[in-house]
Amino acid sequence: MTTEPLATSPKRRVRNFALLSNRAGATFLTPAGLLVSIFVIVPFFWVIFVSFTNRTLLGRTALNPEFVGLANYLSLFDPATFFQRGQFGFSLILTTQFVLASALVGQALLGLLLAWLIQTVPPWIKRITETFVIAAWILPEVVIGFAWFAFLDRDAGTLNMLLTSIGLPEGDFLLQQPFWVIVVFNTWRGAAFSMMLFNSAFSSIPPSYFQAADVAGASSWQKFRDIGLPLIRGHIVTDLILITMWTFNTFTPFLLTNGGPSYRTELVSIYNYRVAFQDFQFGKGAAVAVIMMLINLAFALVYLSIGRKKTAPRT
Amino acid sequence: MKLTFPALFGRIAFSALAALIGIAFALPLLWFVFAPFNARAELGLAVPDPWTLGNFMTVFGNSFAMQALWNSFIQAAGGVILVGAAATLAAYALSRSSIPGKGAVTYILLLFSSVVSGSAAMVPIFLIISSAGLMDTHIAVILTFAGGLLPTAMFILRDFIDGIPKSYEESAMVAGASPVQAFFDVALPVIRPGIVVIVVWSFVNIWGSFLIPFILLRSSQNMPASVAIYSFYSEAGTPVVTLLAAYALIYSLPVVALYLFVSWKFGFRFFGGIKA
Amino acid sequence: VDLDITCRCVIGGVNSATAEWIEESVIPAFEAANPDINVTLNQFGGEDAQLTQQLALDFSTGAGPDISGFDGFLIPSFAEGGLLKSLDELIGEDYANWEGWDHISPGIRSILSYEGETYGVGLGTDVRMVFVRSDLLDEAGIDADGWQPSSWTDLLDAARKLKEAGVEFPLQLNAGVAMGEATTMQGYWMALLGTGEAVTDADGKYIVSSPGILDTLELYKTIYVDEALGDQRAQMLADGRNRSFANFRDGKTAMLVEGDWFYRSVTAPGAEFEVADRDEVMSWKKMPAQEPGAGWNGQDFVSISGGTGYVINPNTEHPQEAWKFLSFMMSQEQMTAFQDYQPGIRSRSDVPIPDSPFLTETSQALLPLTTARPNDANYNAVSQEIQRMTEAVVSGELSPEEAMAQYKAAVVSIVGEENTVSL
Amino acid sequence: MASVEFENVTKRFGDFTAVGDVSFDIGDGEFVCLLGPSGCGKTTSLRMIAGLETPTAGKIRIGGEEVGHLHPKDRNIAMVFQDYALYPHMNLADNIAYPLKVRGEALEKRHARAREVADVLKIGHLMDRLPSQISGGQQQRTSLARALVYPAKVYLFDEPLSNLDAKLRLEARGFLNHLQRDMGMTAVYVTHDQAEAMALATRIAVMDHGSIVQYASPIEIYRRPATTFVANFVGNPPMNLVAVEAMQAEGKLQLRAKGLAIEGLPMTEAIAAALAAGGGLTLGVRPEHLAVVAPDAANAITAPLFANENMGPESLVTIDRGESARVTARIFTDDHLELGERVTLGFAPGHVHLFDGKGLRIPAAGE
Amino acid sequence: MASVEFENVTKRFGDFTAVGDVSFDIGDGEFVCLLGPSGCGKTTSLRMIAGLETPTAGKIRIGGEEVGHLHPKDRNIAMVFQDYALYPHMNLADNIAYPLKVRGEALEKRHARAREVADVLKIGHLMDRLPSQISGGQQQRTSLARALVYPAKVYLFDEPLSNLDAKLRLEARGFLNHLQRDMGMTAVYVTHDQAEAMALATRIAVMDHGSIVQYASPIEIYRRPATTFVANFVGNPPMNLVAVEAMQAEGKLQLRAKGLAIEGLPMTEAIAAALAAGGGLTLGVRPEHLAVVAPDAANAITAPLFANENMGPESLVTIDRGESARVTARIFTDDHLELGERVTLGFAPGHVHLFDGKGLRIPAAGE
Ligand SMILES: Nc1ncnc2c1ncn2[C@@H]1O[C@H](COP(=O)(O)OP(=O)(O)OP(=O)(O)O)[C@@H](O)[C@H]1O
Ligand SMILES: Nc1ncnc2c1ncn2[C@@H]1O[C@H](COP(=O)(O)OP(=O)(O)OP(=O)(O)O)[C@@H](O)[C@H]1O
Ligand SMILES: [Mg+2]
Ligand SMILES: [Mg+2]
Repeated sequence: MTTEPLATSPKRRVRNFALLSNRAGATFLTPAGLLVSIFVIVPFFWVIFVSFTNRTLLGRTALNPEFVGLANYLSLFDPATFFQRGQFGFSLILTTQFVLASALVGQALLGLLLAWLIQTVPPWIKRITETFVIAAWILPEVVIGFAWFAFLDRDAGTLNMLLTSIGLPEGDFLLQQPFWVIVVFNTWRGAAFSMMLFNSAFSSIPPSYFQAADVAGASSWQKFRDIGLPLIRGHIVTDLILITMWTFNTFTPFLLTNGGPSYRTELVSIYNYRVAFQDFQFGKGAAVAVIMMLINLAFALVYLSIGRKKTAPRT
Repeated sequence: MKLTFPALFGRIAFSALAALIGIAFALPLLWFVFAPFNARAELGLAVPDPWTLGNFMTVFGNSFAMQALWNSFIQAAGGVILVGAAATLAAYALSRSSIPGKGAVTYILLLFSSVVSGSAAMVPIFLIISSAGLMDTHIAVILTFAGGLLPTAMFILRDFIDGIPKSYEESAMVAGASPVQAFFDVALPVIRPGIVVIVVWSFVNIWGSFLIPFILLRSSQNMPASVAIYSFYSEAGTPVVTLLAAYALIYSLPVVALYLFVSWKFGFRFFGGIKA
Repeated sequence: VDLDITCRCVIGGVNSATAEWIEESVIPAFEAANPDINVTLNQFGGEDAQLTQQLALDFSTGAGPDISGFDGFLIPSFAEGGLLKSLDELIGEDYANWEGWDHISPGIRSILSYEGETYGVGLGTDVRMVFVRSDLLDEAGIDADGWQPSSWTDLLDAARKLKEAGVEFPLQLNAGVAMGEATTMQGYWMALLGTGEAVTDADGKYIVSSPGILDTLELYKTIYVDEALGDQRAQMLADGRNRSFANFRDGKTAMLVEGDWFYRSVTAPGAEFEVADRDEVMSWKKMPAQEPGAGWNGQDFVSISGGTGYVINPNTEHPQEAWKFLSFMMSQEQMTAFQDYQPGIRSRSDVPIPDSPFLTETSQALLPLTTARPNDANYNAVSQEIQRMTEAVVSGELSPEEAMAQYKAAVVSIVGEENTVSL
Repeated sequence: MASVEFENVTKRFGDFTAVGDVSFDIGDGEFVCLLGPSGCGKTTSLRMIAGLETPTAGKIRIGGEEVGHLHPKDRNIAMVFQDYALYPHMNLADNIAYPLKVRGEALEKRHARAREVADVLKIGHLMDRLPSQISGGQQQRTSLARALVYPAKVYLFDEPLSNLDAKLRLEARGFLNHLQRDMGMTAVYVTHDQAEAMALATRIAVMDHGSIVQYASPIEIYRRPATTFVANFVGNPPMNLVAVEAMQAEGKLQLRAKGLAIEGLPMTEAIAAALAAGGGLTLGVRPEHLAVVAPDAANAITAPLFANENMGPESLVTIDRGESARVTARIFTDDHLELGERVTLGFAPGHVHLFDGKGLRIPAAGE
Repeated sequence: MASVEFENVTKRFGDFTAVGDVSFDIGDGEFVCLLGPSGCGKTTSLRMIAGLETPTAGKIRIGGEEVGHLHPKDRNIAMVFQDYALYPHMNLADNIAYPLKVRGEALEKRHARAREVADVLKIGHLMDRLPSQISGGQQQRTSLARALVYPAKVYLFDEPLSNLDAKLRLEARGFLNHLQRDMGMTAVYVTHDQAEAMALATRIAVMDHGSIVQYASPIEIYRRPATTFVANFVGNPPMNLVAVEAMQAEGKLQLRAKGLAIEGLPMTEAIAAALAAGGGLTLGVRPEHLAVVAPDAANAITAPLFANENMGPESLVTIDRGESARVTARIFTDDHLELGERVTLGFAPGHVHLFDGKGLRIPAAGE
């Protein structure tokens, strides 16, 4: 959908001859189809179904769950407690802010900036920067959780050591700005993906586009705004869809803050984990998952409609 | 090269900014350079005094944790092979055949998978695996990961394949190759960088993931490192930082090695196939 | 016959002693005695809660190990969900006639019981107390050896003195969400019992609004908000518990409420939070009630115990063999052998506590005073609300009254109005 | 070698008709060029022969056999793609030998054969390179070599020389010409370069908007273009077309337009019919049939000089009759003419082409 | 407008010298074509003027000022790229007006100006379309319009017409020709098409392997090619070059080669010197100076017919003297000749070019 060739060819081919016959295509799809059916589609419908029951893991309703209609959804949206800390509404708003700040502004924008920057810098700087950014992305999350914990430690953490050494006051980040900590953390963790994607996208633009602008007298910023950015719009949509989804579902900040202090970093994914796996209320947990999917869907539709012109489905 | 002052300044500013961001990304990892070699637990950044390999000795002595690394490897490798193969075939089919309704499939699956990746879906997955009699086997973990990662892998890979001219395979077929020959001889090598992205991505995901192996595995000889790392928690439920740091370092090496290897060997790109 | 046993224990890792004991002592001895039975130990490296999740899933599908380590307070919710069968139902006579019951006190037996039925056999229990740094007390002018606080006021006065003497966070009473059950047990319960109340009343109804709760919360407020006698940050951070241990190790905290393992393993030589010259500088005091005699059951001092044990999978194919192994493991001989791996307070009265003056003293002094958590399926959820309530107070976000009101609302929605009571 | 037949072939993409109801035959051993402007359906026609595109309607026969149901690989066809479609991961040897590989030839044999073809195309020394390591022209020749490496029933070429420079192009053209005559291969050759078509084809199919406008030998197309479109498209520079008013005087035809007056052309029945149908006539004269003549000559067009391009032995002299109506002459002289000076271009009445109001050729007397 | 000077400019890529020690001047208002085979360094030279490539050594001056330190955007240059480089996301108006936009012109003003240029190039009615919605020829003109929309010191064209079909190419060529004369713009124009260079340039720089082989007016280059390379490169089809044995007989020159004997050419000092230096002579005759003559004519070459390509008004007749030594004649006839038949091509002695053993031209008598 997003990789239309940048060439100016008017042809967008629809064929009834296909490189793969439908039969061969079906064969190719079989392994993935089976796996996805069993491990994605079936659980998906199970979740939908369970979200209408009061199934729990322990206790009386473990064995004999009852159909409760929309009760799980209503309890999530109970206006009396909705906005309280540790409740669904609070998590939801928090998560939305988190996604906007860390996925859209953080990962996507920083990724874009990095991708643009490393187009022009000397190769060795490019390689080093890339390596660290990607390291943040590929290291296992438990490990990352610890590293950050140590990084932010108030008494002897790397960050505070740095701040003091340049004469700035120390910060008690985890306690005072927990939200911004997880925003920065998630940005740090995920920027690599956007960077790599945009990097590929930029390098698929013929260099003559930029040179033509150079000769026409455009500055670096003008080139970025007028040429680079519009041409990778499709890739931006792909990127946003993926990182939004990932950020909505991310659980890693839990390792850093445990959802606290006082639920101030309890993202929906963490809330959901608590409901499903600490309180063992699967019905309610499933309802949370369904709502999250709907929100993801809404985000995806918004991105697609913004990027539509460049992303008309290629058939 | 001679440059005017503003141009030179611009270049330096760009390079400095890029380097600065790189350093900022490296800082949180700095701790790992020191902590594993420190005899005393320090959350702070401290040069170990004295340096010690004692932590590693203890970690190596934990046969459960060592076995777990191997288990992680089996599961990640198995999952990656399955995801890589199935996603490649499927994405190729979605891009190149004219199966009806293929347009929206990847989007829909992506949304489905967003639900299934949460904790709520662990129960049905557990039930499926246990009714298939696969509990506590590597294959259970491998299959489940493959299923869960496939939608995203297909989404990314299909984008990649869509960007590759069809005339490669067309010319192969006109030359007399069957669709399968064309796929293996021509298409597969060309989409390899995309597959490599998927491979690294899914390896990293499986390597670091806790919930699925934890739900599906039981015996200690099957548990992966992401679970085993919790054995470096004390009886009181708190982490033993020194050992943890040492283990984390060992635990991180394979993914870094994998990334360096593939990006050196195959390149690591999302679009555009082999540079033609 | 093959049997599987799982515990949260890993050789070289968490609860290493238990794993070693089972692997090196129990299994070889058992297999020697029963050549036709083959036992395998599954070392589980995850967290407690994670083991719970696994067991719940397994037991609900008929899978899982034949015998598993188990935390007593989970018995009710498992039993109610039909995820455990009582030993009576599962084993029958052999169970009832086991010699061990004669040596296990009803109190300890009840830890793994629910509604009169026994579901497993306890391995040991624990007690909670106030650990103190004698060296710091001495420095602050308190005669550490002779001093035994008899009321909260004593405790607070000592803390104030220590603070004046430069001890940064003299008193640690666990609070907050991050510490989980450690907040409820070592913090809230230990204070609440001192007011004469408990989490539930005699009828098993949850007390959701009472002077005792308020006093407890006021105590927290005094310690962490009003007078800064404790490390407020540690209560809120994810690694707060570690910090509290480190504070104690580093002499920043002089009084810390914890369980006996704090001495046994946390501060033991070679451990991460090893206290140098432990036996010189560290001792323990009983936790006083709010006022002498005002404590739970009219006591002057309070403590609370938890306990872990082992249960048998309700769906095991070999219940008799499993019982054979479990009872063998809990025999006097094997439990005594365990003391060599790690001395502790054992469930069997005929297992002596080896030359560990600390354990001997504490068990003698505290076991008579101690109580246990309610056997209720909802306890787990309520406990989380308790943690949340303490955090709200400790962070200064809510007043004790507001926090209690919030607690009330939450508990009502968990257990239903009819199962709560206000005093 | 085999013949190729199109029978009422139509190809639609959605609403858009890329090829509309086309019928024509290509004889066994013929070299047919599809010539036409960009987007007229040339590539599409070729791809239908190859089986890469399925006709919406109509039949295609190869060697007399209907091939609608045949997969491309079973049609025994060789094709050069417009974008080369070289496999980026194979070196030239493997690229060229690939068709032999899928035919099961042994490695050595197929490399030897590839080398042979490559040598003829002067890329034999590059066999170890990857496509990314050779120049555009070399890539194009590799693509050509891959098509010629195995015997096929029909050879399809999609603008195979478009990226070569004049010299190389000429060489390759000569090579193809020779090959066709030696091997008697059946070839369909797509190009938008009319000179190439002229030089290579036994017959040319001039296409426009998905239809074949004229299908004839090069010389026929040059001498008797069927429509103004063909007249304008074939020839370099193209035929000059001037809309004229036609009058009949004394059994003769008179043509008038700005700067132009022609008297005394023979009147035929066909011309009379065209006049009757209305819509005006169009006069066509090829640039090479024009010469600079005295200002008062008969059968001439006069206008200010717009451009005078010297091209070695010859010059292109263009005059501008206003409103972009230009007339170009191709003359073998390098007389100095001033821009803007009035120049008169004259021609022999026998070299005149006439088209009716619909742009169709009016046969000359005796045609 | 400004002059451009190259002073000992060298450009190396790694070990490879793309442009080697080149010096030449382009006068203010001149239209210079860089002509040469693929890979000879044309684009590289152009890109150095634009500042897109930095010379390894040497100086480039624009309007007398050294520009080595100037960023492309500060050189006030207009350039047409080989691949158009139109921005696919902007409509034609925005594409053409882009250079004005970055110069801070107001929207209306710049669109008005873009429209003006577009109108001249006959794409004014397409201003709302995207590049993907117009034909190749229109794209090329858009690219041209974007270069012409603002006043630049020097205009650089990199094969700007290479992708047009013959008809459009001719039109655009005429337009450029006109523009240059009207505006007196300084232009550097890269092409590998010698006809284009001939038609447009005031001077042509023929390049080969990174050096300039000849720099002169088109007619000079056509009439007096400095080397066999130039002779072979300029002219379509290229000049026939035949290695000959030279003998002196009675103060006259005799030339012999297979199927060829020429007697009685005037002997000059230059020829004598070349003979003395050894290495043999090369005889050159342009195809248009050859004609089919009787088999026994003097000053003729005889060999079997290799190809006879009819190209409308004229034919290319090629004979093959063996070992790929071919001679082509360009004749205005369509006589039927059988392939393989022996054909004799004759020429006038005055049209003969001679080159020495190193390939350098030997001036004709009186040159
Ligand atoms: N898949 C497609 N969907 C819609 N229209 C198409 C498709 N393929 C081709 N067309 C249209 O069909 C027409 C004919 O295309 P074709 O590729 O045959 O042109 P062509 O004659 O080869 O042109 P060129 O000289 O530019 O290669 C064009 O107008 C093109 O836009
Ligand atoms: N970036 C580069 N690295 C290495 N070699 C290069 C590079 N750019 C150009 N060259 C080489 O320099 C030589 C001259 O290149 P240039 O692009 O100037 O050729 P050109 O005369 O424009 O050819 P064409 O007609 O094919 O466009 C070529 O042999 C090319 O391979
Ligand atoms: Mg085409
Ligand atoms: Mg070039």
